[in-house]
Amino acid sequence: MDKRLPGLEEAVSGIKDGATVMIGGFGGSGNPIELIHALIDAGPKDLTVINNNAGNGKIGIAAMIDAGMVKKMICSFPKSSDPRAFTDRYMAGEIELELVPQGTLAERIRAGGTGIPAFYTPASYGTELAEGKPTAEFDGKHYVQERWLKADFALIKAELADHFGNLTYRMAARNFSPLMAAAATTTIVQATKVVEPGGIDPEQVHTPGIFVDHVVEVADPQQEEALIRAGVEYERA
Amino acid sequence: MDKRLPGLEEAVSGIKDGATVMIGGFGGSGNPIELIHALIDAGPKDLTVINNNAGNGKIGIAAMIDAGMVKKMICSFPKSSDPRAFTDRYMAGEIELELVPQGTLAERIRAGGTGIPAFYTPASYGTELAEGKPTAEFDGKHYVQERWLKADFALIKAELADHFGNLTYRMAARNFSPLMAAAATTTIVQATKVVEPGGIDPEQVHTPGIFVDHVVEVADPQQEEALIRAGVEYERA
Amino acid sequence: MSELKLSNAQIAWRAAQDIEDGAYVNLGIGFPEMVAQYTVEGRTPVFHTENGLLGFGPAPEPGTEDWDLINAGKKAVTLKPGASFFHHADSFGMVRGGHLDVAILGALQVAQNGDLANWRVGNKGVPAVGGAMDLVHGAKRVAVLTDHVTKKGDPKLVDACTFPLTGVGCVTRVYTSLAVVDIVDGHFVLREKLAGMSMDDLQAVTGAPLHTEGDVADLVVPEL
Amino acid sequence: MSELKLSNAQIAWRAAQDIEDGAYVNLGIGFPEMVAQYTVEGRTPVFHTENGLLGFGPAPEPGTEDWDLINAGKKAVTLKPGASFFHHADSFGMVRGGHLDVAILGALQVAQNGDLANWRVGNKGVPAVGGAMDLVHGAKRVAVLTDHVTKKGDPKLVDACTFPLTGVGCVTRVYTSLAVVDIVDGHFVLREKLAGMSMDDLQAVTGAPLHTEGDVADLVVPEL
Repeated sequence: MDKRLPGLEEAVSGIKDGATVMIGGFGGSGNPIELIHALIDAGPKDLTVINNNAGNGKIGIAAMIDAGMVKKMICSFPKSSDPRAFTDRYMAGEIELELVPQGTLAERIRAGGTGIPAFYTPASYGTELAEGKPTAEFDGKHYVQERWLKADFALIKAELADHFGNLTYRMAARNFSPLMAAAATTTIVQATKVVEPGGIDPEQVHTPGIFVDHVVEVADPQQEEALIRAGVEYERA
Repeated sequence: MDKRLPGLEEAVSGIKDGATVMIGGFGGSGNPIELIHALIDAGPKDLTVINNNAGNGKIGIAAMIDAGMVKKMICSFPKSSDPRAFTDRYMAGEIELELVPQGTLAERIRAGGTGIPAFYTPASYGTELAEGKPTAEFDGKHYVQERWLKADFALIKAELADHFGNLTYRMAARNFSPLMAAAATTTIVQATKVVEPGGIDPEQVHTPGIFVDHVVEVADPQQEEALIRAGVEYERA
Repeated sequence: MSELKLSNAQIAWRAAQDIEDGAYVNLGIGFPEMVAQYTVEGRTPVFHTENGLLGFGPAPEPGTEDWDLINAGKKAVTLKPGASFFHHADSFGMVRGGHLDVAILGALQVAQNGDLANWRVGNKGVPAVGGAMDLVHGAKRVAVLTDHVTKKGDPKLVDACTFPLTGVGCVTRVYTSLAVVDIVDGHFVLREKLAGMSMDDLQAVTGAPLHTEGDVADLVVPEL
Repeated sequence: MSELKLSNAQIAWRAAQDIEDGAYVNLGIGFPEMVAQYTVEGRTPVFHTENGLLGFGPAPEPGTEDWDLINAGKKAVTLKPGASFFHHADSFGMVRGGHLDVAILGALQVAQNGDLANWRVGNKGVPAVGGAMDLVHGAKRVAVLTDHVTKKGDPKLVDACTFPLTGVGCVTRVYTSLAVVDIVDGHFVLREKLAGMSMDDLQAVTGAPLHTEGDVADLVVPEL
């Protein structure tokens, strides 16, 4: 068993029009920039993208939106230091938004990966984001029923990967990635370093390989925040 | 902030009659034998104990049962290589049993620690263990609604702890412990080694200290399985 | 011909032939654990155990056990390169979340609609369920290993289970001492049977109709 | 007297006085982040950020930022000894599960029943909620920092919120530019007010009755 692929192009080639794609990261930390840009080059359309945010500047998810690939965003915070890409499309009615409280977003993805079709949370009870959702009372407190969230693909940035797809993440770049890796049918990982099985201490694996399908080494990955500050713009190759 | 206590006696002294106590471990792996024996010495009664199993031989949870301290067990598998202690009391009608499928037990405890009052699982649907529980259909499949499980105390065995209560576990001794640490009001840890804050890599913490209240160093902990095989019997000091 | 049947080892061997390279597999306590011994040469399945470990290997030499490194049956195991540890909720998340390719369990009874009874015979004694009710949901294939009949000769493949259920409509394939049977749309579909056994003889020891779809292959296993 | 009011720094200082040694604290993006600067000497609160980090410290020197080490506001932070990283579901499990001692947020309006509105003013523009709707549930104390009135002079402590709600009945204490007010059983209970301000003046800029329980202390803060 060897989940390595030689390049980014092969890694994203299965993502077709209409797919739902989870993309790891919170702001710039954990954003798989190289996988996203490879996906822009591949050019599938009508994608539903799930990420905490909705892109920043003219790279990454923002560049996907600018390229007209994104039909819908599911996120908690579609704002950033330079939110123009999403804001323009949204105000023009050209992109759908499903706004989800951040903790609920995380838990819905966790539920998707762990076979829990629905759960109850106090978050959003009594607010407009709970409208139309079932509610229930437990021990005198009110809760909203939320459904699992799954995806066809997840694009994940890891620090270490082994051939079996076991992963570790760097610092706070972990964020949504372990949850998304489990909630997607096909999970595609870019790792800064790929090692032999046994190269990661079994007690220190953050995402077991069972959740991972493809691994590509990207030895010197770009950091979204650094690119934004440098004013970088990505355009399809 | 320093969560260390000098000894086991102080660590368990707050556990009073009628308390609900989660005890980490799966079979012998992760069983906090020293904390359990200290609790036997302290001698509170009418306890509800939550563990995957219901004791083995004449030590640990089995010795608690023999000492008449346990009113009720919540577990998935009250059998073991020497299940006499639980079996005798159960057949005599002297101990209650709430039998929970193992994955549901884990998820109920996880829900207790993470503020999810109820969730749906396919496990046990259509079986006698689902009798009386609400059910629901999602996407054409049937599920059982399960409630969170919390406790007054958790007794946990860790490998490393720091002064703030950050923990790591040794191999498969991890099992239920991270979940129970989060689901109990007061979490009491015995650790093989206690280090200064900074002595555990932040990326490798298995249980963040926010879930831990007290830490006691037990430098050379006993292993339930080894004690069982040696025929050891624990009696109150 | 009624004396002719596969040993447990041979049933386990047959089940092992269907496990693909790289498959994630959970083997139930006891009889199903034997499947690991017959892993097909050149394939590397990854074994999962409910207590929080992926990628374990065979039992260690006696005397070298580490009792923090055990499987769901509380037996000592070893680690293979690429193993990982995780907590119990993550472990059953793998099960429930559909990440296992195969779960293989024992059975008291399997009904033609896929219902499984394997956790208790009646209401006596101490009940214990473990992870069985979770394991029957989520894996892409839920297979059962079993003698075709009980020691008394009663069918274990039945019209409807009479013992307490472990799960509803969950079994996809049954490997028995006489046959390989799939569950398809509420029916038993016979895929393989021992060459020396007639359809009538097999049906006579089966508690519900055996359907066929195309050819029924010979169930051929090595001496073990 | 109506010119007299605390600066944001002074409100943050006052809130910091109530944070116990060893408390686990989440500070909302923006104004609430200032509370960390006024940590009381000798106390070591542990700061939580939703994106999966406990135990972070102040911003690093400019030019030394590591953008994998950020807080919920996407600002670079540093690590203190005893820090830990975890994923987003575990992070919000800490919040929802009642493990934080204090969550401190900003507010557009707080109602006397504890309802909070702090995420959007109306229906225009791009809505963004982040973690606010999660953070208001679960912490043992949910405190708000706010000017006592809007820039136009309208009360921010109100009878009932008119802006879209963030959470229902969730706020336990409000630190304003004029007072410290608790929410008790559906009422505002005044605990402290600026010495130079009369009860009548304070009530006049508050949108619902201010109750008292025993003495009202002087709200005293240092020059900052």
